Amino acid sequence: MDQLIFGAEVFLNGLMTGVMYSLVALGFVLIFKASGVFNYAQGVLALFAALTLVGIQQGQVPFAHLINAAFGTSLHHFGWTVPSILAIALTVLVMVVLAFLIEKLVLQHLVGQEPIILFMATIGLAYFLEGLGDVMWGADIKTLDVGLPQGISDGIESITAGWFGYGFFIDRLDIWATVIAALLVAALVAFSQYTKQGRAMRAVADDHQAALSVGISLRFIWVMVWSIAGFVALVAGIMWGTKSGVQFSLSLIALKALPVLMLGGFTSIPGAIVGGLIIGVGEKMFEFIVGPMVGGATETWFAYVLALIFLVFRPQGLFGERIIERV
Amino acid sequence: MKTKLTALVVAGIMAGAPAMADLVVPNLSYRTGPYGANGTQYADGFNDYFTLLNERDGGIGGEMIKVPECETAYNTEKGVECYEATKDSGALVYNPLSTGITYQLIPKVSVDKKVLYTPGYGRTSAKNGEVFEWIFNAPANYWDGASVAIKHLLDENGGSLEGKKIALVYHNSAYGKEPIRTLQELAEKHGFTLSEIPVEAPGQEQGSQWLQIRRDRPDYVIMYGWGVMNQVAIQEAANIRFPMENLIGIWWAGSEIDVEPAGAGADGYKSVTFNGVGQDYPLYDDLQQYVIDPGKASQGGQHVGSAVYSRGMYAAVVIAEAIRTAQEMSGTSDITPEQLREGFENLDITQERLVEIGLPDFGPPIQLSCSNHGGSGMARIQQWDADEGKWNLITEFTEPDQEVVQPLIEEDSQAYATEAGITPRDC
Amino acid sequence: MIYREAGDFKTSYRDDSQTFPIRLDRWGYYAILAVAFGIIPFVINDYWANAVLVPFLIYAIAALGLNILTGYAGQVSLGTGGFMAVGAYAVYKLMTAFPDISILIHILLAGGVTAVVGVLFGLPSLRIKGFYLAVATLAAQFFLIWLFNKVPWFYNYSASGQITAPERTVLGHAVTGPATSAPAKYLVCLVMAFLLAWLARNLTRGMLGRKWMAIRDMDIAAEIIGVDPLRAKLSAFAVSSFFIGIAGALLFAVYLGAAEAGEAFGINKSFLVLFMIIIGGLGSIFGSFAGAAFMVLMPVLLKNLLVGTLGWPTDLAAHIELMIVGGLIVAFLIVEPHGLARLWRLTKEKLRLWPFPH
Amino acid sequence: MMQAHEGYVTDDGRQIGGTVMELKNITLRFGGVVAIKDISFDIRQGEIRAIIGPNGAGKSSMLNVISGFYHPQEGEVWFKGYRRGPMKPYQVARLGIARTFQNIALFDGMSVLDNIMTGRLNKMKAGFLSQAMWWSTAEREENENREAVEKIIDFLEIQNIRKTPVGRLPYGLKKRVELARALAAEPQLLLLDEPMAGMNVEEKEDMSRFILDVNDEFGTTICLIEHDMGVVMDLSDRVVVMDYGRKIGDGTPDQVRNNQDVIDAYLGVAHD
Repeated sequence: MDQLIFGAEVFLNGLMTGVMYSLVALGFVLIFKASGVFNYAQGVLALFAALTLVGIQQGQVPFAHLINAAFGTSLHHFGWTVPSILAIALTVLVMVVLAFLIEKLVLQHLVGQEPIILFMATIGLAYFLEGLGDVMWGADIKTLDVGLPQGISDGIESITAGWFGYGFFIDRLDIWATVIAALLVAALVAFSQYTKQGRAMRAVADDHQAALSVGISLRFIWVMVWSIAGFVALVAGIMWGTKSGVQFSLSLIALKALPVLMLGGFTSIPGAIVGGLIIGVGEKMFEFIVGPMVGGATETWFAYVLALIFLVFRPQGLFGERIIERV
Repeated sequence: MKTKLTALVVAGIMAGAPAMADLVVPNLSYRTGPYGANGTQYADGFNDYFTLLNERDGGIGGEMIKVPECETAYNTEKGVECYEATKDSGALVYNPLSTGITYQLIPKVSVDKKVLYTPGYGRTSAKNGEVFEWIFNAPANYWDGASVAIKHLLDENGGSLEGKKIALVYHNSAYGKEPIRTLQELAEKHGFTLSEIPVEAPGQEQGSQWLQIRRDRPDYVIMYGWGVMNQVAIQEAANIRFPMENLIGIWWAGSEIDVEPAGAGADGYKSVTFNGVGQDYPLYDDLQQYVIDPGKASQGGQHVGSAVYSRGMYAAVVIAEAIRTAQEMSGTSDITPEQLREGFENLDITQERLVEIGLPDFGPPIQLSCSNHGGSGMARIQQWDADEGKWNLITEFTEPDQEVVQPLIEEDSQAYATEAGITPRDC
Repeated sequence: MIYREAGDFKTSYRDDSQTFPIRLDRWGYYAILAVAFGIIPFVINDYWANAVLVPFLIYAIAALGLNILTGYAGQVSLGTGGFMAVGAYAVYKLMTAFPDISILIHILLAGGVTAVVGVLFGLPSLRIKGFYLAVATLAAQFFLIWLFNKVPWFYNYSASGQITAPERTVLGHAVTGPATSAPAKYLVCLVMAFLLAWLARNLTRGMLGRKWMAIRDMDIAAEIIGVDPLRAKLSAFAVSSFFIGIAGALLFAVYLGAAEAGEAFGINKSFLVLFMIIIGGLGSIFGSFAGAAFMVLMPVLLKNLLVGTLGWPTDLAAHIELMIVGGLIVAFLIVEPHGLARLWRLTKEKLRLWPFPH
Repeated sequence: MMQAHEGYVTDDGRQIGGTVMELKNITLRFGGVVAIKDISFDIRQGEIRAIIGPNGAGKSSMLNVISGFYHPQEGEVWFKGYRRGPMKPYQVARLGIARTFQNIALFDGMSVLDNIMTGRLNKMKAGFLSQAMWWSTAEREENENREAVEKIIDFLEIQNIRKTPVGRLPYGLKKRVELARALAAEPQLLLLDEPMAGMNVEEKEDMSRFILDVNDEFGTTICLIEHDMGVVMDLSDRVVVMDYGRKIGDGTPDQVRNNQDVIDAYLGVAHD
């Protein structure tokens, strides 16, 4: 009986973690759908966005270390702090500029290349951005606080304690993440359904050639999609950064999103969400039930193995259509 | 064209080695990668103490100390490259601050005859100088740390841990697995139950682990973490309202950056340490005067006085003392690694000596010998005060339970000797 | 017009299908071999062996292996690190269990063990394609590392989970363990790299290689003209893993001497080797070597330039190094997506016409 | 049991042998869509057999059934006197059936020579070790097969592009290379999927000549799909006409040409 109650708690926490995974996977899906690019740099984008946000918030001098090394100065901070909302807005602006530069300097020159080449280019991009983030804002661990609450939710604990005699642990940050992720998805759907740009984006996703022929600017769409992905990365960066501080390992959350993509498909937004939830619940439950028997720490590989087994039986993923091969 | 390019490449690769200098103490540091934030502070402390000696005293015994830095990114292959690039420049001693790199270097330094100094990390059984001739890990090692933590808990519980539940949350790597055997032995001796909870590196996500702790309700949690694992663990512990004073980290889980992200939630968190904290030591006045004010501090001196900075500085202090001892013993100021090894084996840092250095009670007394390369293993407990934003030392230096630790060291070093075909020296 | 094929007539199909059909190439190749076997072993020191040449040769073997799978057979893999770990742990178990058998045999056997594991993880490739397969191979990466970290049998129950290579000799010279001399390390790796490159060349120029490339270029058409996709893909996984396993065994036993699964064979290894074959050139044996040389040498060069020559702080240099590596990869893909091998071929084609442009 | 067919003599005097392949009551469905409905016909030794019909008639599906890529839900496929069970495509290839594709399916990353050499993969038996070491068997086999391939290269007049990567070739030449690859297999039955699609008149003439020469010189049995009526009628000995997945005519070009159903289908009477 106890195990059942504990299991339920693990299940709920798995769902919450799943939302966090979905958030990262969403950025991948957006870019893949619109430009066919499997953007490995999505994780680093989240790190870069979070670094920028903290840097702006705390009034850090960008490239201070480089400037100090070159000119012998000792710059650190401007001495002001920027309110969270404004800092977030400025970070979004930076991400848009970044998207523009990526399109201008990288993607534009790789039009028509094979997907694997584009994928490799984004790995190169990931390295570059990682270095850039460090040079701009320094490599020390930064505390990110935009006012999101953290810690156990007392309400849920006392309610569940009343029901089962054991209070469930739910992190308030996870609840917020779920709400924000839901809002984000709703906003994205609304954007792609009801705005001209959104419809153009969907048109490009469906058929590049056709979209071009009706006069949609592919370059504009790409900048827009990368900007949106940058924004999603910022949201993911805020959530994960609040949890663990902003530091190098934040970029590794990309690895958590990959099995989600396999499961949900590279092109499906509902797939990213459902896939994330399945992975989140699956790995927590596996760790809970099987983990103790095999010595734990199964979460690094379980998601991948789950996705692998799933794909062997259903190669098109959760939401993909059945593939009919032709010659 | 092709030959020119080849020549350029060859020249570029060779350019790494610094010119022959006085006393060379390479700093194999890491300021990038997953552990860069910790590595930076340590490297700064290490650099700054030698800078101070050079600026204030003109080096040690009249010989300037050169500290060429080489970035390893906590990566063993880069560590090997750094070692090879620096070893022919007259390097005396290495301190790579990475258990992985240490394991690479242990066999190499024995052949190349270089000293490897790994305070508080590396291979624990290297304490046995009969087997590990060139390795030193004073003042304390991982097993000492585990034992001191348990001693502290014994003190808190009136000398008995009978029936208590203790969980070990560890970095699932060579480093994190080190204390398991010791804690198992101690559990048997003191009658507590031990549960082992691994966290896969880097440890960004520990939801499952801390949910498990919340379910199992252990009385105490001991943590062997490094890098982001520490911040996340402390945050998660705060999230589940685990009593912070019952969470004890090893020294590598005891820096400001580990606790600061959790804010007030981290108040009361404890960690083992073998070096002093804060800047209330006379040495810091000299440091300010000779290093920081003239702008000679490593990285602009942003981390001066932090726990990990202090540990890096402390490592430099011990090395400097060993160099001094070696100079006195050999009667020459320009010592060789062999002479430095002798210096280490005859190292005797007393409390009086620490006062002279300007670091009273900063570390335990260290007295090494041919067979004892690890010192007394004494360590103390520090506790985080979130309001003040500083660590407070809450116990005196405590001896580990050598009855438990020493046989393990014997056993492990003998196993290594057999595997590597080493005949232990007679001491 | 020194470099040319005109006047270099082939009178048999045998001559026509040799590895270096152009005489000057053949001479260049023999010259390089002569230097590599005849001169370098006598002048090499520890720094050159450990920082440059030994890692270069070992990664070249790994790159050859991945190139067979990805470049020739078209199956993208991100599990290279995990398979290298299999090779490393296999050779460790073998050399500690059978100390009397030659280490060279153990290294080859380690390759064989890895080939079996590779086939096992290659099975899903029959159903899963493209990026999905690439991500699926990460399952191998993470699972294998976890396994080696978790099961004490693999590391002979040592306290820390580290594995350390004991000393083993070949013809009286130590090739593993701390007493190994730089020339011995270098020669073991060189002989392995040479033999395996020769093997790779033979396999890829014959019918097996054509089957792989057919699967890569158009798997359905390949099946209809008679290629059994199961056997073609699995043989590619097996051969590739054999190479990668040997690379892993050498990396651990000869180069590093001690290793820990997660640290030495993590996901970064997989990416590193993938970079090598992309930069060197997919489907090219020369490219595997060129890519390995590039990725091993460039960081060393940059570090020496920025820290050694310009005197920058190491962390700034390391961060800028990341930016330069990333930037170079992107620039490379933009300028020449087919890698150094294609660049080399284009240069040769120009040379062939020189000094008459048409 | 398969019916024994007597051979016949064509107008130009070639002796046609017995039945090589027989399809009996083939029905193929994709989900609810019926692509082929109850079709039977045979192909005889040494003849050029054509399948024609308007777009969407099910010709390509028919060819895919013959080459084993699609498995019909109903009906039997007999080849050289044996009923063919459900086989993988590569197993069918081993029986001696080779084909070309409507949308060229060459291996773009390989040279012309290598592409054609793949056609001989069932002729080469050298084991893995022999290939890895390039021992005598592997090398001898490679050279022998190279000789065979060179004959085909000469025959199709593509000597000068031997070492060119296929991706760089113009369309017409690619079609020719694909034919060469299929011929290299020395097939018992050669399937050509719209061999002249997208070609200009000159290229079509060349291709027709090659097809006739192949049939003539190697005695290869050929089954081809084509929607260019004129060419087909000149080339083939017998013609199957399909429309909407059904067979509406079968016979010599003259017989088919005068078949009322065929005329309707092609003139579109029945459809409008």
